[in-house]
Amino acid sequence: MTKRFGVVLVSHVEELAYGAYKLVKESATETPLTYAGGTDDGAIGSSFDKIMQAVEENEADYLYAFYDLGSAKMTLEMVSEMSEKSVEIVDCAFIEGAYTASVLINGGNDKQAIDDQLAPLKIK
Amino acid sequence: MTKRFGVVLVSHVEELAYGAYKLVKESATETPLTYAGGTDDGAIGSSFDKIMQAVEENEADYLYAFYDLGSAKMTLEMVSEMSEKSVEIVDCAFIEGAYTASVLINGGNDKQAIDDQLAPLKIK
Amino acid sequence: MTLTAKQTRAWLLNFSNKIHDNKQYLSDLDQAIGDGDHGSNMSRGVTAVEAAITDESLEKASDVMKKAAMAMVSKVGGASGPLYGSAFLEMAKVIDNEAIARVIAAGLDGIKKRGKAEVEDKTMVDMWAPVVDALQDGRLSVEAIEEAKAQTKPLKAKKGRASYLNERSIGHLDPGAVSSSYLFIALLEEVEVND
Amino acid sequence: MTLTAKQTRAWLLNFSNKIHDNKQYLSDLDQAIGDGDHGSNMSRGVTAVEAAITDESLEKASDVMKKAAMAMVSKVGGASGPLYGSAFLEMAKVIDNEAIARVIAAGLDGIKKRGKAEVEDKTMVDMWAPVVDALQDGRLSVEAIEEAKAQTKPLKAKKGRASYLNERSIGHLDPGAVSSSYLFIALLEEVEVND
Ligand SMILES: Nc1ncnc2c1ncn2[C@@H]1O[C@H](COP(=O)(O)OP(=O)(O)O)[C@@H](O)[C@H]1O
Ligand SMILES: Nc1ncnc2c1ncn2[C@@H]1O[C@H](COP(=O)(O)OP(=O)(O)O)[C@@H](O)[C@H]1O
Ligand SMILES: [Mg+2]
Ligand SMILES: [Mg+2]
Ligand SMILES: [Mg+2]
Ligand SMILES: [Mg+2]
Repeated sequence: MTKRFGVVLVSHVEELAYGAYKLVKESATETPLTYAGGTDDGAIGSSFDKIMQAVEENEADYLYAFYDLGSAKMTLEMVSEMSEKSVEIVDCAFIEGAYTASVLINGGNDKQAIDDQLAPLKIK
Repeated sequence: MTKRFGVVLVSHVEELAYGAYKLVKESATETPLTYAGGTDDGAIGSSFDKIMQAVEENEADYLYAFYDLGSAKMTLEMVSEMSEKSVEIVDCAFIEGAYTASVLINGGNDKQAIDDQLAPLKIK
Repeated sequence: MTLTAKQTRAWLLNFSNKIHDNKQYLSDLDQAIGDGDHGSNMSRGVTAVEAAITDESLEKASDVMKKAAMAMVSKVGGASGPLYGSAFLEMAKVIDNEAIARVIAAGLDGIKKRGKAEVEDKTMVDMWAPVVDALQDGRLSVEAIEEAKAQTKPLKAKKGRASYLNERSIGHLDPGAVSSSYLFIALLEEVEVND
Repeated sequence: MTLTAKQTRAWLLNFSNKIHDNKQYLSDLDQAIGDGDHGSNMSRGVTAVEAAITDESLEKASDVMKKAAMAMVSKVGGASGPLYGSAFLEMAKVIDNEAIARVIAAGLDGIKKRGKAEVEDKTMVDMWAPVVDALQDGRLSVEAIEEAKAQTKPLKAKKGRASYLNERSIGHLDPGAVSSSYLFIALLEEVEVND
């Protein structure tokens, strides 16, 4: 089944992004989930190209995007502006927000239910 | 300089814990910071022994402990009960809370300042 | 009557066998409303319990139960580790001197303190609480245990991974309650509990 | 007067050299109130800018500036990437047809939209805003740039990594404002801006 909603994880660190992916994927096995972490050369930072790839490669066309710290958000915004997809950047706790959205998407919840459960996690 | 306060990062995933460590350490170079992720055999979950080691190996004796999801908290509580150290388990956003506490400790802030800035990040 | 070290060991080894036999089933239950690892978590935990309690030099039931507690805490890897661990630790404190109903009640207290769950939160508590009641009335049976298990199905999960699902957790058995059912069925098989 | 492709290239290459020369200094400034990577971020970014704008077939200033923008966005790795990138993109839209003061003003707008910072938040804005004012008055100078840089020191950071430090950010120059100072000193060295 193709799902309308997906999740993108964006972190300054490769391992953090991948680790978050592993944690979330364990519970949300069917949620379209992609991630990007670190700069192109593996340093701490954000990569426009990696994030763009994570957005484009995600099977869904409406994406909830979670980021660790504010500077990754700005790169994510530029990707969002240049991508054909709908990318909703969510100002929630990175791990907890991504986990929540992914589990709800996995269960086939509608957008209102997803947004309602993300609301208490907004901290940025 | 030996600092009184330190931070422990506890995650269900090894890479997530290490990635969080890398992200935080970049900005908080002098904060005593240790981490534990995954089970003893590297599966997704928490390890009492790894967490205990992270607590004991941390140079500080008053530790702010951050965790990704609730089940890691329970193992962390058992470690806290069995350790000689003061371990304050913080119900904040994992990444954002750990980053905030670590940066403030790095800057030599007192406990009130740390706690004040962590308050808006409590989501669990 | 109180439990002996020998009875406690037999009880826990029987429980361990049941967990191993139902490992995939427990994980399947957890996949539906959690993260799919309850069976592998429990299997890892009870394997450690087996190794820890086989030592015949453990003379008291409390020694066996304390070893089991630490094995579960150290090796399960999921929420059920500290939960069973806390239950076994609290039971270890009273098992040498109290009747079985009080022992299981102490275990239930340990789970409630650790996980902060109440009856009807769709957790292990929903198996332990009815079992404590049945033991206190001298009428624990396989039927009572199966009934308690079935009663978790219509509940909405309020704690743990399953709580993220809200209404969608309704209609599923709670995996921790099911694994706990094996603990009590094993107890019935190894010990005369209703005397 | 408007900038040519040749002038824009010279401006950006001069800026790039200044960044490389001051890479460690920028990182040291960032270590004090951030994460210590502003110099390495900017160096990575301008290295990519050099490669992207060296192409002589880029006939218009807007072509050069757009190439620089995408290089910064793609390669810097820190907040300053999307910030300089947004500034350069907005400047590219007007650089072929507008006077320099309007061009830099467009860049400032791009930074404000991307980072939501205001004057006195201790960010890049605190360098760009005074420069825009000075250009509009036809009196941009090295002294004005150095003065704007010094003015960031007593500010408390309200945006970015430095904002986590609250009062402890006071007494430090903002690294992004310093790197921006090189952009405008380079501009003065390459272009007659006050005509
Ligand atoms: N707060 C709690 N109180 C009591 N029991 C709980 C609580 N949280 C989880 N459980 C029990 O733990 C079981 C899940 O165990 P397990 O799969 O090992 O944990 P995890 O969620 O870490 O993967 C649940 O089915 C439930 O019975
Ligand atoms: N919201 C913002 N608006 C404007 N400038 C900002 C903002 N956030 C950060 N900056 C600028 O970026 C600089 C830091 O850049 P850099 O070190 O590359 O970013 P990072 O914080 O990702 O490591 C700061 O010194 C500041 O000038
Ligand atoms: Mg589980
Ligand atoms: Mg688990
Ligand atoms: Mg920086
Ligand atoms: Mg950085």
